[in-house]
Amino acid sequence: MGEFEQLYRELILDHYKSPRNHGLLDPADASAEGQNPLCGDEIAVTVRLGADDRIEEVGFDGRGCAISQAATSMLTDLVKGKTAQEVAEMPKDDLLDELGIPLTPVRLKCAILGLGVLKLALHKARGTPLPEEWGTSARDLVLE
Amino acid sequence: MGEFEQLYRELILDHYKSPRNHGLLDPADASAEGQNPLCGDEIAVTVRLGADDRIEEVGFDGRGCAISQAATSMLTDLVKGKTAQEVAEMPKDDLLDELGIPLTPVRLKCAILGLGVLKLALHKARGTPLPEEWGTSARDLVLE
Amino acid sequence: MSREYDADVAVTAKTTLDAQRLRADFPIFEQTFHGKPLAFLDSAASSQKPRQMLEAMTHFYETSYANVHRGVYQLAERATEALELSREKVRALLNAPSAREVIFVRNATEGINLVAYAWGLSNLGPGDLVVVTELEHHSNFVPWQYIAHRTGAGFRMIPLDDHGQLRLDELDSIAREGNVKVVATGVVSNSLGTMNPVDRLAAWAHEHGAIMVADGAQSAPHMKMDVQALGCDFVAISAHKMCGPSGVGALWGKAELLERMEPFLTGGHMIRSVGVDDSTWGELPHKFEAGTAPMAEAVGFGAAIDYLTEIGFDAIERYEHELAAYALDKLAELPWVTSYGPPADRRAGIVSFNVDGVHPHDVAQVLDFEGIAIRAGHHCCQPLMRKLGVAATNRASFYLYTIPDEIDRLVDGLHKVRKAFG
Amino acid sequence: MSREYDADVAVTAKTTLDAQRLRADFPIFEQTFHGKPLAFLDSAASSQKPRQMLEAMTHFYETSYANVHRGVYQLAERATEALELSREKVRALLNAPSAREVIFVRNATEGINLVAYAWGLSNLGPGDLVVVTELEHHSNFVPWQYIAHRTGAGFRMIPLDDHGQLRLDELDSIAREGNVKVVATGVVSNSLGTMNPVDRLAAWAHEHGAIMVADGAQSAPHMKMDVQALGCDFVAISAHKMCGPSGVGALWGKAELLERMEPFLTGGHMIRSVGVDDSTWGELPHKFEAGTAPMAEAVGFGAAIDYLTEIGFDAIERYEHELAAYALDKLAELPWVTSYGPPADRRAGIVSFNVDGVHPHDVAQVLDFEGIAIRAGHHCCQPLMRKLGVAATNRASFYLYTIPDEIDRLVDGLHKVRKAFG
Ligand SMILES: Cc1ncc(COP(=O)(O)O)c(C=O)c1O
Ligand SMILES: Cc1ncc(COP(=O)(O)O)c(C=O)c1O
Repeated sequence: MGEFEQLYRELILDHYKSPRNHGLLDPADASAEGQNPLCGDEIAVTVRLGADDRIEEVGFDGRGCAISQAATSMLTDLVKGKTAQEVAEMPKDDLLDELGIPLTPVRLKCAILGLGVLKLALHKARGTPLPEEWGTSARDLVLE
Repeated sequence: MGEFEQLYRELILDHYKSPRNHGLLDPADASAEGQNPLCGDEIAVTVRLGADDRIEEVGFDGRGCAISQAATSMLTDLVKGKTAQEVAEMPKDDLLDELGIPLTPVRLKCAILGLGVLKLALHKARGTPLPEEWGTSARDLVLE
Repeated sequence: MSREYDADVAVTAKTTLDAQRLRADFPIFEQTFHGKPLAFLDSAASSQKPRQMLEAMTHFYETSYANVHRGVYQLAERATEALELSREKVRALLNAPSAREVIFVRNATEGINLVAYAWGLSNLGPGDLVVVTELEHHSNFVPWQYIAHRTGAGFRMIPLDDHGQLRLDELDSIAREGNVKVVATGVVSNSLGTMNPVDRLAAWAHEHGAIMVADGAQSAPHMKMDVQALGCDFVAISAHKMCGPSGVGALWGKAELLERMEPFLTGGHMIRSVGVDDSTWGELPHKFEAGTAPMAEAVGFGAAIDYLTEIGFDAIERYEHELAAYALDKLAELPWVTSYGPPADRRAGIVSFNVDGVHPHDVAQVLDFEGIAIRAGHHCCQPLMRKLGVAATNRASFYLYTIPDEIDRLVDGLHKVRKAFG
Repeated sequence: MSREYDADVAVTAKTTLDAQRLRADFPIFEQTFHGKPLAFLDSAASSQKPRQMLEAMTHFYETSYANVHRGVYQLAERATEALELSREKVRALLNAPSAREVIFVRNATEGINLVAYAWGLSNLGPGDLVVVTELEHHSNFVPWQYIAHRTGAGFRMIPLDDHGQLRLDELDSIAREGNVKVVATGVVSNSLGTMNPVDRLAAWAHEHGAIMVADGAQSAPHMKMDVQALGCDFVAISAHKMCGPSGVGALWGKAELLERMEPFLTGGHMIRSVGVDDSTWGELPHKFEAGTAPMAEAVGFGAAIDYLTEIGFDAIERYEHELAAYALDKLAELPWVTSYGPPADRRAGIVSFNVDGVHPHDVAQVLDFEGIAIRAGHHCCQPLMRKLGVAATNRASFYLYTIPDEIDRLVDGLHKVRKAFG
């Protein structure tokens, strides 16, 4: 298998070309946007929460590279039914395992942008914690 | 002849140990001070001018390395009887020829400090020009 | 933006500059990437380094290293001479009147910040205007915006027309909005390759009593620069884009201005005397060079200038024009590629483009698998990206070691991109 | 000043560190000067470079060079990894909590200016006090004086006692004169080798709500540093004094402070987004690293840290103590030599002295003819020179490649000086 096929495996390209849960929810219980200024990836995420702050519906919109859009699409499938607290605590590796592709540090930022935006949305709406490595200045989301 | 003897030849050491025209004149027609901040050389020069702004008497004081003090001592002998304008136009090589020793760029600054201070004194008293390479900011003298 | 270019310009590399031979000077090309030879098409971000330059730095460290300016001993004298010789080489490179006017900085960005702080903090205030261009690199945009905000001055942008050229017809209306005090422009745009009419902007700036600051980061590597002919007051450049090391650049400024300015960084070396109540500043250029200089880097910069000068800036510029024309020609054959910027005869060796429906990041990634290095992103030109209506572009940029075969490989790679994402 | 020292300390180099063996790593010692082997006793100004460090930089340029952070292609990834690995090495060197808090600068001077401008311009005003010490290097003195003047804050100096130690009994009276907002001190004095009680000053600073800025330029090369144990808020160091290249240094600062601060240099790379009306800043450490980083220099810095770490900072410190004690011992035998500073057990490997009736410049010149490199001057410490009542001193400073024989040659050379000028 070539390097291309490793990175852009079929499932990734499928999520990129036909993103799941695409489109923003209105109204929504939680929402946020973020960008990766290095490459211009942009993601907005909206969420509807049910009992126990459990994610009932999630919708996203964005533009950017295949990795960032496919990863966010896969993420939306992954988090449905989880509580806000569970998502806040979700390690990025859970998403990366799902992606199942080798990522260099630069591409890693693309892959986890959507997850960061989702955590930010829940933080703003429900006060769930933000990842520690963001530091104290994570008012808005930037993954650099 | 060793490198030491070349640089600190007998005449230099003699001028250093028994400087000519040592001591400041009071009153004086022109005076200035300068320093070479890199090594802490300091020189003050005073001048009495006669007809045609000709240098009648010159006295200096200072502390610093042998080269700076000896060169200034030799300079005072050299300029007596010259007009202010002649001194202003005097190339530094006239003094360096008199010194007759090999000088690296750093030591060159020591050697020409006294000449610079003298030109400055005459400039302040008689408006004679300052060396062009000093630029427009030569309010006070610093050879760096 | 148009896809026009001058198709008549053929690639006749041999007659001007032998890129294939020069490549042998660059050790980076001795490796393969992903099993393929390296097609390095990102020289506008930073150029690769010739052996001659690397050896000059190592030689300096091995034979002549000591802290400069203060030492009486021979090593320190040698190091000082080497540093000052490089300063003279930068002076000659820029045709500056005096080496006293050449200040070593880390990079062009620091050079521009130096002017923005040291001149701007003391000379700007409410009612004044700082004017930059819409295609400015962030490094010649943000420092001015920041100092304008700090001092209460206004901040304006000269807009672009649809060909990526500055709309000089807007100047009058800008001037009516306040006292123009600073005009800042790049000589060559790093995104579009556009060559700006710096001399005309300088004339306009001086008409209004403003200082003219030129960002030469993208022109100095590629063409003969003459700060006197440009009519600027300050020019900033970076060594790393022109075969020199990282960690050093130069700011040239007119002595009259530099002398009247407050210092920027203060500390060791730049002083005349230090007292508890007050300190006074040293002479040019020392007044602006606080602390230990990037000494070996300056020596490397000097060696890079020697290297480029021997090849000849005219030959380099001509060769890059040819490469740009060739690349634009090839890209024009791909209907699913949009390229941006002026015609080839009015641009340096930089080509920005997008592949329909494919994000630049993915384009660059696929090309990387082919051993081709291009840049994808906003190229530190977010205002320009907004104007182009895109989040990012792909940029291929050329230098004296670029060979037409690499452009062919780029085009082949784009076909692969198209196939994968089409 | 006294000439006391601890005469019990014998030179037992072999047991700690094999300087003779380490010398072989330093190509500079392969030449002769004035026909004699080089006795380089000016390491406090800048150290010589081991082959290992030079090779790391060349290797980086030859195999992994590209502009960092933005490139998707492999070369850029490699370069970015190398830069960030060096950042981690600096973090470990200083025992800093996080690599995000490590900012690459040109040198310690720039690091201190960064804090003075970015923190000082926004946090200082009339009624506030900036406090430095009387033995401060100009680089940790002038920036504070300059920013104090710009902002209207007061500027005070903690005086020295006759042994070259800070008079901490003066602190209370200083604090009564205003709001202490900044306390800045060197960890080790470059003139006297004095080790300052930084932890106590830091406690005092924090009692008053001030920030504590430590200049580590002269301590980082010679001893294990621990910014958390020191209790500082900022520490600045330079690579070139510790076997690293010129052109790079590091500023460490507490994340909470760095995050609340305005940026310093602005431009490419340090932004989050740039708009016509406003721009926003990137995350740490990028917010403070505008423009292209000193990439190869950072890589060399990392290699230098590896080199020193392998030898061991404890061994280096102990060895330098021994050399200092040996030198002070030898100088004490010369009644026409006055040496300055604290006893050997309270100083780093730095010895400042004067020869009666001979200007330091002449001393250094005569020694140079013997192949011995020492420094003569004010060592960027004019306030201290005033305190000592001298215009300049001679300074011999030692490092891991210094051998006792070089100190013997220094003493022999001083006899020659005495004979020539006596
Ligand atoms: C104590 C001290 N602080 C600061 C500096 C300045 O270091 P740099 O010139 O590398 O900025 C030095 C070195 O000269 C020093 O010895
Ligand atoms: C036009 C232009 N200006 C300024 C810069 C900034 O250069 P540096 O990062 O070396 O300061 C660059 C390079 O990125 C550039 O292309």
